[in-house]
Amino acid sequence: MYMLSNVLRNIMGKYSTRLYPFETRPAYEGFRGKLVNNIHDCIFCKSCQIKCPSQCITVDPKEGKWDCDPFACVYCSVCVDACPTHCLSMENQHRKPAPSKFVVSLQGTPRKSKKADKSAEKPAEAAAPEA
Amino acid sequence: MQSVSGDVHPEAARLSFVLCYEVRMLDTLVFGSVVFPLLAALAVYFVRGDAARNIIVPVSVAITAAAAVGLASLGSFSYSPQAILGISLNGLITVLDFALLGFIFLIALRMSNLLIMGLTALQVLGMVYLDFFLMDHGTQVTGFYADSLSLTMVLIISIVGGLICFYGLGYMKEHEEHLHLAKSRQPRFFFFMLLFLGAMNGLVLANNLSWMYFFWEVTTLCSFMLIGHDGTDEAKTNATRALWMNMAGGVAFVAALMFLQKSTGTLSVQDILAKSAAPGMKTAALLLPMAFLCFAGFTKAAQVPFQSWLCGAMVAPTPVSALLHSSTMVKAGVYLVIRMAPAYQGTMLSAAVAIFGAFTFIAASALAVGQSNGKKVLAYSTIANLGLIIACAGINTSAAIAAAVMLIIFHAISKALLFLCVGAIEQKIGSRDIEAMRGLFKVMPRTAVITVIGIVTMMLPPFGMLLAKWMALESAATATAAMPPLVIMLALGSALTVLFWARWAGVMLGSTVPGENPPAERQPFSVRLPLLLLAGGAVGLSLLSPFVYSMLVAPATALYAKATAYTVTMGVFENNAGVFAVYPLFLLLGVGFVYALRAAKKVGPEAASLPYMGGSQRVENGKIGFNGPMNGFVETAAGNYYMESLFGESKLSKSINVIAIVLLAVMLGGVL
Amino acid sequence: MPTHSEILNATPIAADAVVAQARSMFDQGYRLVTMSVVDLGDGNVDIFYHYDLNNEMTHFRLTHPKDKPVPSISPVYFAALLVENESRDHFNLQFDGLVLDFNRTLYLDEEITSTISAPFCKISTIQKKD
Amino acid sequence: MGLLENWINKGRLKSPWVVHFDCGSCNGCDIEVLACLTPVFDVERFGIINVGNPKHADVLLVTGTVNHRNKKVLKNIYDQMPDPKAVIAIGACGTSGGVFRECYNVVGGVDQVIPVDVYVPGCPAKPDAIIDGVVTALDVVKAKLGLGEMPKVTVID
Amino acid sequence: MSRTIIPFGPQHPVLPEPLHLKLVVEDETIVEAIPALGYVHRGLETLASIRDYNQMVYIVERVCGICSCIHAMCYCQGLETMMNVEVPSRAKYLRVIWSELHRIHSHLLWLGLFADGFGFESLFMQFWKIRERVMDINEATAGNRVVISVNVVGGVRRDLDKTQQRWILDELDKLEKELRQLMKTMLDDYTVKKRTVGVGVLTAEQAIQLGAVGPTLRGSGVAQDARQLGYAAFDELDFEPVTSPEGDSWARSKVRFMETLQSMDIVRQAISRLPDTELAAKVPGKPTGEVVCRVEQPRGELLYYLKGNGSKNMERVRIRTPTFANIPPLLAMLPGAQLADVPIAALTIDPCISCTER
Amino acid sequence: MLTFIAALIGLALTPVVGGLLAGVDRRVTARLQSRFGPPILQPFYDVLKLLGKAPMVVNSWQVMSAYIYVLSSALAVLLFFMQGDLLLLFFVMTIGAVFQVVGALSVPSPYAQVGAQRELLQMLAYEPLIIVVFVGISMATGSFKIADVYAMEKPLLLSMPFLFIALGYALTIKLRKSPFDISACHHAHQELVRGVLTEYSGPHLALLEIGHWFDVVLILGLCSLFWHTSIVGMVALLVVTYAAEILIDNICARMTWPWMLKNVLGVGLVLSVFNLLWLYVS
Ligand code: NFV
Ligand code: SF4
Ligand code: SF4
Ligand code: SF4
Repeated sequence: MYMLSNVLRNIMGKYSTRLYPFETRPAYEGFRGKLVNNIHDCIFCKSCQIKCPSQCITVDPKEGKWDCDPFACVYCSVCVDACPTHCLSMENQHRKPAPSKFVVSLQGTPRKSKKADKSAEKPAEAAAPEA
Repeated sequence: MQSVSGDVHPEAARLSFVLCYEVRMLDTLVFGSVVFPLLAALAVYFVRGDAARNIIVPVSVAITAAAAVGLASLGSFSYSPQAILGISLNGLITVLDFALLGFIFLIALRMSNLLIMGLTALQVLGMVYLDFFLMDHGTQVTGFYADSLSLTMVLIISIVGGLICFYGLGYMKEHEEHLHLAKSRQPRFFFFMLLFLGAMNGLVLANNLSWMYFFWEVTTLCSFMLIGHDGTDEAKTNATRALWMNMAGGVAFVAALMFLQKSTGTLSVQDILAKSAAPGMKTAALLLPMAFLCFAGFTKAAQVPFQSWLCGAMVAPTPVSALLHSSTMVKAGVYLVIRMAPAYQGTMLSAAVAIFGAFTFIAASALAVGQSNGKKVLAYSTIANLGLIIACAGINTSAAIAAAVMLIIFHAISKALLFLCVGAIEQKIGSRDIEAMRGLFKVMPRTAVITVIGIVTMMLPPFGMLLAKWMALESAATATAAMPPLVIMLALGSALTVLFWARWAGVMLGSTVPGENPPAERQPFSVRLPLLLLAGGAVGLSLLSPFVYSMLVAPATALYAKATAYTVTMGVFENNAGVFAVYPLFLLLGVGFVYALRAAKKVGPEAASLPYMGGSQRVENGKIGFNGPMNGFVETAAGNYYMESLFGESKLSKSINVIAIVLLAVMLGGVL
Repeated sequence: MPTHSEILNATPIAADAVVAQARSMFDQGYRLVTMSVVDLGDGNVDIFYHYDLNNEMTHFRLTHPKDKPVPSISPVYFAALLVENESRDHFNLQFDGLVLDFNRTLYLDEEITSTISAPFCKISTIQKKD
Repeated sequence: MGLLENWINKGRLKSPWVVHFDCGSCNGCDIEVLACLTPVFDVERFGIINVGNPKHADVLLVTGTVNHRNKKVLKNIYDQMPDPKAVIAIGACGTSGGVFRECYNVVGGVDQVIPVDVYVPGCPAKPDAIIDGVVTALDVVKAKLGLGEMPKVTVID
Repeated sequence: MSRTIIPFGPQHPVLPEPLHLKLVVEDETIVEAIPALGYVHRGLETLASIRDYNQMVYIVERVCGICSCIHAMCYCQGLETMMNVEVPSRAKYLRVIWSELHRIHSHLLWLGLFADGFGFESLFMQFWKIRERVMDINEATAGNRVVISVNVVGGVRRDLDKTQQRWILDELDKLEKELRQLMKTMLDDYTVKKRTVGVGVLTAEQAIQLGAVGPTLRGSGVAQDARQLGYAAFDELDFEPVTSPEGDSWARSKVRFMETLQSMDIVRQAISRLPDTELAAKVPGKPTGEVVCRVEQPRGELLYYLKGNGSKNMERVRIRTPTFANIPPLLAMLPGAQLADVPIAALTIDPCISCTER
Repeated sequence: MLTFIAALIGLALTPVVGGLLAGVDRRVTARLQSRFGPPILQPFYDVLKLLGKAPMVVNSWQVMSAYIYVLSSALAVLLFFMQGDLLLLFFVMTIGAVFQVVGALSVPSPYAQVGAQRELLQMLAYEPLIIVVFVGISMATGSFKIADVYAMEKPLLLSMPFLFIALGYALTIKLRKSPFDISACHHAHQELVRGVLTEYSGPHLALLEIGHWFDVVLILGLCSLFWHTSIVGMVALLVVTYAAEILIDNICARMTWPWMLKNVLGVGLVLSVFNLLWLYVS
């Protein structure tokens, strides 16, 4: 019977539901959401690949490719901390669900190439649904 | 050789105008009902051989049944055969009485059972006192008297009982094959079965209480013989128990005879009832013998605390149980109580009988809940229903009596059906345990469905049993005395009955893949026919319940009260207290049922799925189960709740017996 | 002084003393914290028995060949049942007198036990097949 | 008939009953799924209830990695759901095996055993993400019923 | 007597987790309960051989999402002992704060599940409603709601600034108020007591013999709590183990309820004493040697056995989780219980299968 | 004839009312729990969706039982609207209850089986109460006919308050609300999954749901008999009763069947006897 006062208080007051996705609450500053790589600044040093506990990043310095499997990533931000150039960062929004899996594959300019900032300015996107 | 006396009842008076040949007809029919079965019994006993028996039994039960139908179509009568072959019947019966008691005494002597010897001796003494000191042999007592009540009984006994005997042919053959007997004991078996029918017919037709007493004792003897038929130790003990309990009832009967003779000067039922109707007559002098008669009825109807004999009777071959439960023996008990009901109408005795019956109803229902043995469930349910009948007799209004008679009719059919079903099942699967009947549909589809039909007719509307129960409850609600406890007991009791019936019906229907039918089953004709007939009867007669009511039941209640209990228009029962629409219900439920069946048929095997087992369901060797510890296959099992700690026989019986004894004492004491 | 974290200092114990030791710990009111098994790589395993009384831990070390049955302490400490079965799964050890032997099915299914003899024995064995 | 069908379709989109199976999850995603049912997120707004029984469910929420023992259970549960049905794999583990995908006893993501309609990334996936996942699943169902288009995959936005 | 054999799980609405029991009941009394495990077994301890010791922090966090932070903490403390690292004291206090927040959310979660176990849905909802405050704190301060990944070997990765501290205190005050409103319902309500009192009784002696830990042990009146060992900053904080002598389900729920309040108090103490130092110390070299390390999880004492071999991969990481220790007591509680009490008895050890099987 | 047509209309409206009641119930429950809650029409969406699902059954008896359950519940409601006999109505209702059990028992699923056993025990608990309440009504009005209740001048509640409470017990059990959601409950969070309903799915589950709506309306209809004299009073009584049910559901734990038997039969019957005696004497 002790619950009575509680439920009555609930029905008198406003519900505590956040009406997501119709209303969204401003995100917390430090939330570890979607991992993004500003591929311009990436030097393909492989630190992220080496430190990643989930081993979901593959860096190919020769090709200038940085691949990350967002469905294996555990959003721990170790890579972010490890990145010497701070090109990796995390948005404070979670990654949205998708009807199929893919690998985020970014094409940057390989480090050795002198014309680094000329060719691949824009990140190429490739949706490669897994077999 | 016969006379028709018209001094008892206007109904009967009409009969005095009947033509002579009709009288002869009557003569023949009574003979056919009472004496013929005895002759047939002798015939089966002496003409040995399966072939002969297979002819004699069907023919004689058919004749008995025909006689019963004939009697019923004649309507009420009263009739007094004076002598057979020049021997006065009264005298003959007196002699036979002593012979019978002597025989029982001998049996007791052989078993050196002091209790039975004592009880028998008491009866002998009582009869001696009655016959040689009390009885004024000059007064004429009409021997037989029949009204709708007795005729209904005769019909049930002869038809249902006859079917059971017929079923016995096939059953006993297999039964004896199981037992590997060197010498068939079937002649003895059928001797007593047929004798039983005759005695029962005699009992319900008798107007002279001392005749009734004779038949009463014959049924006691028959039941003793039949219960002990298999000769095992258990059978013997149980037979003995049945004997002493019924003998105790016999003592009460004799006591009642003495008191009645003393206080009213007659042993004619009709006279006594007529006398009791006069104002101021319901004094202790009349009520005491009535109480004794009720007591006798209770023992025979296996009311608490005498329930154990009937349960013990389960050791006998199934036809015996069926016979005892549905159409004979126990029905004799309630018949007597109902028969005498007008004599104690409106007295405290009546209220006490009602309470006692209601208590038996709830107690036996509770005991049935604790049973997994199918036959025992049936037994307790019988006791419970008899309790309900007795409660109705105690309520003693015309509606209540109507309820009681309806109960007798429909219970007899459904219960006989259920017993025969259990018998057939037991012979096939080797167990009478409800748990063993799980999924019986896969093995014996037809019998399973018939059993379920039997159960459903026992507990659900629009079938006759429920109509009767409805009448009972409504009349209980309008009862004048002791209403609240009565109603609560009936309410609880009927909830308990639903409990044990529903779970039984449920387990039988076990799983089959949707759309797939199990293989047809084979059964001897003598087993299948009674099953089909009784199942058809249980349903069909329910459908005809308005006719049953107006043709059999209403006239029977007319004897008890002036007011008619119910008016029946277009299959709708109605009185001040309520309405029960039999036909509309039958129609709607019937249509719905057919539709439901069709819908069920439509769902095909493609919709089949295994039961939910937390995701680990697995099938191995056709068994359904789940993947258990160590990756082992675990077959699931389920058991009904018998709640031994609440409803167990050993737990409950003691307190039930104590309460029952107290109630009985109050009942007997209250009269004085 | 009990500590939360200690460099392991375990008393060596012989195989035949394990059960007796367990019994005496049981009688002294010790709680069996757990057992730990380490594959030493030389055909032996280290089995540690960790006991606790009022937050103070006592450890025993049994160095035992992998293929020989280890005496089970589950008859003494029922709680050892799970650990021993787990070690059976992981190291393919045998236990003598285990009260309820899951026979290497506590955690693992056919698929594993048939392809990897003992998942915790060698680092290389855990490399997945596909 | 057309009207009834419309209604039924409406019902399908407005009453996705879910059954949740923890398929070797670390509980992180599990409790987030549970949290979705509780006042702050309250997915009953969308008609979602956790029926806990595959036979009643329309949507199977799977959290965690599939291992050799529970893959059979997963399959069993999926098989016991009457059509039409949808599967949502939740968390890194459910979608791909997550950090555990190299363990000896791990089979991988849910899609190794049953077809998956929606993948919800995260470790654990936030309740918000799970709600998004259900909404996406409804879009998928809608598309399958021919009432709408398949939701698009955005790799980078 | 007729027996019913019931598979309890692996997928089952009462427990979100795949605990699987084969129950044999008569009427509704349990006569036999045999567990089946392995539905969550991943074998993550072996990952130590292919992940380095730093990466293992994030992997042991994922032993279990409910007690993840404390797993990481225990693992880190073990390594710190092995490698002889002195952790800065601010880090120690922060570890206390986050681990106690974890305890609060774990206990609230359990209280809710427990309420659901005896069919008290609205109570379940309330506990989970107020639990969201802790989740918000986690999300705001550590960057994730559940698996917060704040521990590293040598210290912590995140700091709490002054505004955050004040906000946490505020939230905790609100939380405490709301929690206290539910106290009477949880501990005194007639229907609740009917379902919990006398269910799953475990005497103190049995509890020790069967190796029970945590609230399961303390609910039987044994005052043992690994926080008494003084890891992190617990040696500088005031608290007493919460116990209750009855040993039944009610006692265990009381212990957890009180512990939730106690944890809030500890967080407050820790915040008020938060020293100003570095967040993490440098960790030199590679781990070598054998260490045994214990901490108090929400469900009880957790033990790590670590063996390093001088390489970046650990030779052996062995985790003995509290539920693993509490399962034998559960098995002892079940026989004789009623079927309806199975969820209650099972829940009172606060089973965490993913911890158990790793 | 007129009553018959009116009754048919009533019968057709019953599922609508039942579904709306369920919707309101869910919404109010949500608010009591501080949740936003589902749309009021949610139960209809649920049932429509279920109707559109592929059938999945273990055997055919289940299907038959589901149909008979709905049929008898509807029939009972029809009898109510036709102002028929209370006891008869009760018996007809029993058909449904029994077939629900039979359907569950015919499946080799331990959850359904145990659920069926518990359902039977629940029937054991509420059936006597309902019968006794009806007897009480018949004592007050002189008959079991509903029509005669309407002929009364004073509301029944005044003379049978305790029997109304007893009926409240029955209502709680029938509604499957805490503390009596023992054999099955709305959400499967119990040891029996969903008890008797476990093995039903899709369209057949929808049927059972509709049948349940009939049952709920019927029992509320019975409650309404206690204040038949004015519409306002009747509505007020029903609102209060239903609100009380929802509240009780939200402030109680689920109890066990032994407790239920003891309490419902103990307390309920004592209350009823008391009230019956009161009626009997006056
Ligand atoms: N058992 C366990 Fe844990 C805790 N507390 C830990 O080691 O929850 Ni998942
Ligand atoms: S966030 Fe963690 S798991 Fe994801 S890519 Fe970075 S390091 Fe790897
Ligand atoms: S650590 Fe940063 S710079 Fe280095 S490869 Fe990764 S993303 Fe590029
Ligand atoms: S995705 Fe992360 S949180 Fe979810 S189950 Fe896997 S490890 Fe746990």
